[in-house]
Amino acid sequence: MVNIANPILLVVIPLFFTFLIALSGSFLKSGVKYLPVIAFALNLVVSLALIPEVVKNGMVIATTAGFKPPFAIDMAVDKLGLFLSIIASLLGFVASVYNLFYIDEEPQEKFHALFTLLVAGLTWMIITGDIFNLFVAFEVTSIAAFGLVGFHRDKGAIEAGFKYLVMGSIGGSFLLIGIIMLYAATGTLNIVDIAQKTSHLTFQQKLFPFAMIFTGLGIEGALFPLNAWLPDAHPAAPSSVSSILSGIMTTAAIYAIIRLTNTIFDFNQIYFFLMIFALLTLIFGEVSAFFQKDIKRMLAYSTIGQTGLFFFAFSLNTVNGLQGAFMQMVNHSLSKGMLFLVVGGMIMQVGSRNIDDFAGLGRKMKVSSFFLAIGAFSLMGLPPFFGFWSKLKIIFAALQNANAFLVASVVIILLMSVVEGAYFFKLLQVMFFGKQEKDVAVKEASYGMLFSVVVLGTVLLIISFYPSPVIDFMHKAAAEIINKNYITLALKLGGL
Amino acid sequence: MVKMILIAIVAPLLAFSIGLSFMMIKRKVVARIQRRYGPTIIQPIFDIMKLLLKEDNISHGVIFSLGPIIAIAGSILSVFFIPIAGLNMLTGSGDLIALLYIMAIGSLGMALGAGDSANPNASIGISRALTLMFGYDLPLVIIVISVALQYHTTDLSAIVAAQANGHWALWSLPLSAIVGFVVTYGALGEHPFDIITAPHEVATGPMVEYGGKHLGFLMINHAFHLYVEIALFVDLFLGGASNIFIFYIKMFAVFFIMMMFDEVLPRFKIDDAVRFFWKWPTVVALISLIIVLVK
Amino acid sequence: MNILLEIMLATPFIGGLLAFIGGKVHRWVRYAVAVTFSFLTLIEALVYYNATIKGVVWGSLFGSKLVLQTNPISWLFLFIVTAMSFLIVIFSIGDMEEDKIKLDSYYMQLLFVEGAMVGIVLAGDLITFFMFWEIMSWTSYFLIIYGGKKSVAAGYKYIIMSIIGAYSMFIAIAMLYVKAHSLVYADVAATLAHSSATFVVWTVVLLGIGFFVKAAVMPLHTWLPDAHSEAPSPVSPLLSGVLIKMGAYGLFIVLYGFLSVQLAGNIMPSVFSTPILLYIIQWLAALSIVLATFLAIMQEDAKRLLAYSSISQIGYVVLGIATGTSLGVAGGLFHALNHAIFKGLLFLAVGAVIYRTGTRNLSDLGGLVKKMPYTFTALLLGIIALAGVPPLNGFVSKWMIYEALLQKKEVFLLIMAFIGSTGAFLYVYRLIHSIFLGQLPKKYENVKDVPILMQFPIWVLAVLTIVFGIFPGLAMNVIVKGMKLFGFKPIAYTLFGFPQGTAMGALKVINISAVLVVAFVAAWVLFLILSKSRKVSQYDNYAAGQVVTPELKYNYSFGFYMSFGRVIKSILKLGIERIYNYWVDAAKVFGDYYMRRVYTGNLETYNSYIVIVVTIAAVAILLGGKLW
Amino acid sequence: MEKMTEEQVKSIANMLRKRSLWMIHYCTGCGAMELPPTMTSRYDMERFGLAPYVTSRQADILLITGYLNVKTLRRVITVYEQMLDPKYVIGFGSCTLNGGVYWDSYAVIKQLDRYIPADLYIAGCMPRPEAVISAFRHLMELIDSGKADGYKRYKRNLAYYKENQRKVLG
Repeated sequence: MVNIANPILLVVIPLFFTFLIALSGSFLKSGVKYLPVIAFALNLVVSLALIPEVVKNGMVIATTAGFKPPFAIDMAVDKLGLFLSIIASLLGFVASVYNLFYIDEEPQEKFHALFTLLVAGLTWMIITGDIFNLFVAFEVTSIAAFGLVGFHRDKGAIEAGFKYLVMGSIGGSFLLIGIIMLYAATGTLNIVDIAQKTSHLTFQQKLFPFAMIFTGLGIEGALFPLNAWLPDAHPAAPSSVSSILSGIMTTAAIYAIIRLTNTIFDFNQIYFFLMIFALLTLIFGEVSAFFQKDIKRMLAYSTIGQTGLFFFAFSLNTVNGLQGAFMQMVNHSLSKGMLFLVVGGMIMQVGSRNIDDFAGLGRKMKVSSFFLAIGAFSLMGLPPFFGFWSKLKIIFAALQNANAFLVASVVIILLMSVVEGAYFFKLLQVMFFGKQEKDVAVKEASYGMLFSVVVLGTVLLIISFYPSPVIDFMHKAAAEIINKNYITLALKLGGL
Repeated sequence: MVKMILIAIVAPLLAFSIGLSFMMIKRKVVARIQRRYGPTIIQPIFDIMKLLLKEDNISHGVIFSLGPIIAIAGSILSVFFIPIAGLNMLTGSGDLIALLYIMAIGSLGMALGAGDSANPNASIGISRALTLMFGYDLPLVIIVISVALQYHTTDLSAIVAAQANGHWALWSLPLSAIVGFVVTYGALGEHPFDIITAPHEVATGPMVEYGGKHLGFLMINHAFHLYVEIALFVDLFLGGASNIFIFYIKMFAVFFIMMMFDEVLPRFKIDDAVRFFWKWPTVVALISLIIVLVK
Repeated sequence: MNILLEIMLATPFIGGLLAFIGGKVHRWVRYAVAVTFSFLTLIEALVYYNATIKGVVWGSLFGSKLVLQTNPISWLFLFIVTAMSFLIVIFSIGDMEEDKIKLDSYYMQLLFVEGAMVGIVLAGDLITFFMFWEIMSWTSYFLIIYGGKKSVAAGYKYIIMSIIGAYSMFIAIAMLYVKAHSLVYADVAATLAHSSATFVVWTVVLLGIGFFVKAAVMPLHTWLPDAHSEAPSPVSPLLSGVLIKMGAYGLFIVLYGFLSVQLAGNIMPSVFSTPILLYIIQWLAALSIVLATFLAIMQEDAKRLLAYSSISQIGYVVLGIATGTSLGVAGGLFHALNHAIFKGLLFLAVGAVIYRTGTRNLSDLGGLVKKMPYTFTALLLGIIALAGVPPLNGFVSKWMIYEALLQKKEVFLLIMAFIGSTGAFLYVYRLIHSIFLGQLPKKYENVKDVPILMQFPIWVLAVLTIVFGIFPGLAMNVIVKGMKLFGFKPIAYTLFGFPQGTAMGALKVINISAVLVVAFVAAWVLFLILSKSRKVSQYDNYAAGQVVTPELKYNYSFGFYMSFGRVIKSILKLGIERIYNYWVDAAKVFGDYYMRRVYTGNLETYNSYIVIVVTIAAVAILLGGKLW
Repeated sequence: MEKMTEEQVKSIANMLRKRSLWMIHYCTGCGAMELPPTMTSRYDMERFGLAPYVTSRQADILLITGYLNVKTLRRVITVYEQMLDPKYVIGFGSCTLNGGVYWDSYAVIKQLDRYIPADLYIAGCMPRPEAVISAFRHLMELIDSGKADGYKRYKRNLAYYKENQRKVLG
């Protein structure tokens, strides 16, 4: 009896399917599109099966490649990693279902292969236990994403893909440099092992790799000003891909930064630096989003803003702050993932990405618009949706040990929330109460696409109305990371 | 009980007679000021009776007819809240502040009726009347507050009692009294604040469609109105009176001085009237109020 | 008994969902559900008459308990919310027509707003309060923008300002949470009692901004005239009558539930024996009263006029509540009830007129008294109450506020309050005159009075204006009992008014009304015995001999107070909204300009950003992390 | 008995009416010049309870000074019909009697009596204020004796008057 509660499966299954799709594409033809669905359904099952283990032990560690840690390739799923991998699998699953009805362009098998690879890479990034694997996952993700962004092969998509390619490659290089430096200094790649050995490193020895890794991951994680590729890439990509990029990729990259910062580069001075980045990201993301006419661009900028928000919460470096950050990550992944899927369906119907052309859709695409509204509300942080609880937590945490700077930051965050409200409400009122000028025959998106949206929306609604399990879970996860239980746990479970 | 009913009947009649007597005197005095012989002294009675006995009356609707009735009802109501000659009828049920609003009932009823006459002259008249009311209300309110603060009560009968034995508010609050005197002009719509009913411009304004018994009612109401405004002034600043004759004399004195100015003044444009009230009377009233506050 | 609180809170939400689903079956199912559930809520609310329940815990969040409570003051607002919502639901059935607008979610939103407001008044801690506050904001936003194209812009302004206000509250709530780790009212009060003056002032100011935005106290009122006038007819009374009262309720809770006059007096200087903070609030309220009155006088749009009047009247509520004396606070709370009644009545009556004529432009209307006599009578009662003329309810509460101010010798505020009331004569007369009096335009000759479904709520409210006018003691029973809980000395009152000693004078409304009725009857009898009057048409009218025809448009309605407008020209020029717009525009231009400079779309630029970040990091390293 | 009281009421009413006569005057050109001295301190007609009033609803007397033409006749008739009973008409000057100096004009109404019932004429061109006051005194006597019944005649012969009016006014 194989124990399916093995984190390695989370990576292995989609990778296997990637190759399967690529190889079988030529003879399975259109049947190939069902393979990602199977892959992510399996992934979802695996990640759900991990829940009891993680709850029991606090962490699940799996090693492979026949070595013992610290030299093995090991996967460590802690509480947050578990949560994110569930969301990644869920998003992957619903997005691949969505793809069944959404992608009709050729070459299909390449799209599906890259798509599966993308999610595989992201899951890998989330659950990896050593930094070299992190780099590998980063590169896998990037390569898949470059291809997917340019998938439409029109001018905008190619340009966006190219920009992303250049910046992503630079980011990858920086990440690699950082990892090499760390390795040079400590002689190990296992995160926990490094954490144990960094105590005797000098400040510079720690800070330099940190700067490199931060820059590398920051490009993927949409931190200002490293995120300039994002507003081009997200709109250009097919909506299901945008959903993954926006919903999981930034989250995963930020999660990687959080983990590395907390376990390896744990010096207090860094947090102020990070907070500045977070606030800039927030301001530039939200304000830019306000001026967008293109709905996907608007959502992309909004992603930047949200990233800034949860990065800010993380940079508070308190249990509450981290809890808020995690909650906001969950909220963002679900809502933004759902929004991109909804919008994709709408764009298919309307044939335009201009917000003004969405006028009157609220009456014609009722289900889609309803879930769009819910997603938008949750992102704005309006009760009773989950975003409200996370925003509440973040602000409470920010004012915990308030100094003037933090109070000012809170004011900025709330002002930016107002801006966020401004553009989301603008979108909503156009959709629900605008008048359609053009005579387009618009009908509701197909059931398959709606299925994806409804699944995500339902999950969001469930955690909105019963937030306490998630909140408690996040609290434990945050406490684990801040209090370094992560390391002791990993040591206990033989992660080393 | 019998006494109460008696008072309830007598008080309005008394008020009406006093008001009517002022109307009578006014016609004669005005004529003499204008170097005319003037009508017979009881001319207003003829006018009112004639109007009431018109054979034909027109009405533009229920509200049109109700206007004068509400006006009179409001005026009668106000009469009961003004202590005369040691008689405090309903002053325990409503104080000075309430009285200010009770006095508005009649005007608003009249305004409604005039509005229903579907005549733009009436509407313009009402517009002016309300604007003027807004104008004189500012100084009026200020002096009412100063009197209330001076005597630490808003109970009109208490205010009157406090002024007994010649301690009139006129002596302690001379500035307020002057403003009150000016405000009374506005409240009565006398010159120079008679643009509301200016016959040459708006054809008697609110009364334009009123004739016959309706107009008769309005004239009766005017008698009440004269009484109420002047009696209020006497109660506030001249210490009321212990018996009806002294009260009448005081009222007459006030009215007579008013008439002397009244007939020789021209007419204010309505916005100028408001500007006037919001300028000098207000400033003077405020000075008086500040004096009370500081004291 | 206590579980009913939660049930009462859930009822409107469930009702909303059911109405939405029921509407898919048939519209009458939707109506039945909406009416039933709003009525149920009302009944459930009535159960708690004068009850005091503390702390029904319904959950917990971040270590703070979520609590529901009720006390007589909450009940007063609960009554306003549930009763008005019930009536508005009934009115909506008559007024909102299926074919004009899609009503799929209208009743859902309506009941959600009700539920949110029930949540606000029942909240026993600030998280619950804030949560329902936000729910109220966005649900009411959706109601406002049901009114068509213009209302969308109005709703946008509303929701943005609401969010700003709410986030201001949010900071204060977060500050309190951080300090006490519990946001239950009692704990908050205890925290504030042991806090520094700066902290208290900041808390109250930040919470106050949130409440003032909702209550539309100047200078935070700019959303109200647009939102209230552009919203659909049944929604305007909900906004004006009920929703802005939530701001007043919040203010009361903060000032007297958390703070108290004694405490406030201890930590800050006093003016006219009022703590300076309260005194400033009073001034803001007084300015609202006067300026909004001026603006209301100059309006040409019936609902806009009423909207400005709402700003003015809520000014009385806030002014009364901020006096800090028993009489003044009771007056303010009573005025909140009264305002809900008469303003609801007025908006509904105007809604009825709009329903029949399709316009709310005052100069297009006229003479409708002959066609819609019942609506006229109701509206007449409403304006008498609004103008504060005895014997209707608006008078009593205003009287209490005046007396309270007089007692405290706050004369300038008192003068402003008086002026607002006299100014109210002007605009209410303008309202009733331009709609119901004057010449009836020919196009409205076939107008009928509105159906019974719309008459019913209007007349319920009309009767209430009389009931609370003549029997102010009915409301005082609740208010005085509730205020005792908040540490106020009870004021003496009778069923009919206030005896000597409560205020500087006495009041007995029953006597005023009795004498008025007798005098009226006497005059009427005299009127009747004289020769009968003959009814003439509106075209048989004095025009200096000119023959009046419909084409002549023999009516005075446009620019009714134009000459008065000349007097207050300089005041009308003050545009707070212009200042806001200027800053918003400036921010937009600035933001757009700089965002384009940052996200240029140029790859070289983007790559240089990476270099910059690395450079910053390198500098940081060279400085040994001593950059900060 | 019943009838007696009614009679008495009527006579009392007439007595009151004659003491208070309010006048609305229709003026064209020259005739109105004679009214200011009549009203003001030189002759002071208020002595007799006479007063100028503004609107047709308030007035008892319609004083037509000077000539009428087709255009103004319509106004005069409107005013007359708007006045409340009892109402009286006085024709002032020759123009109302026979057209006066404009007797041969195509547009002038020569005889007032054909269109509205006049209770009294003041002959002359111009009649002096003394004549005007004398006319009012005479009207008072007529009222007192119940002979000033123009408004009744108008009602009785409405068809006749309307016919004449229609002929001129169309």
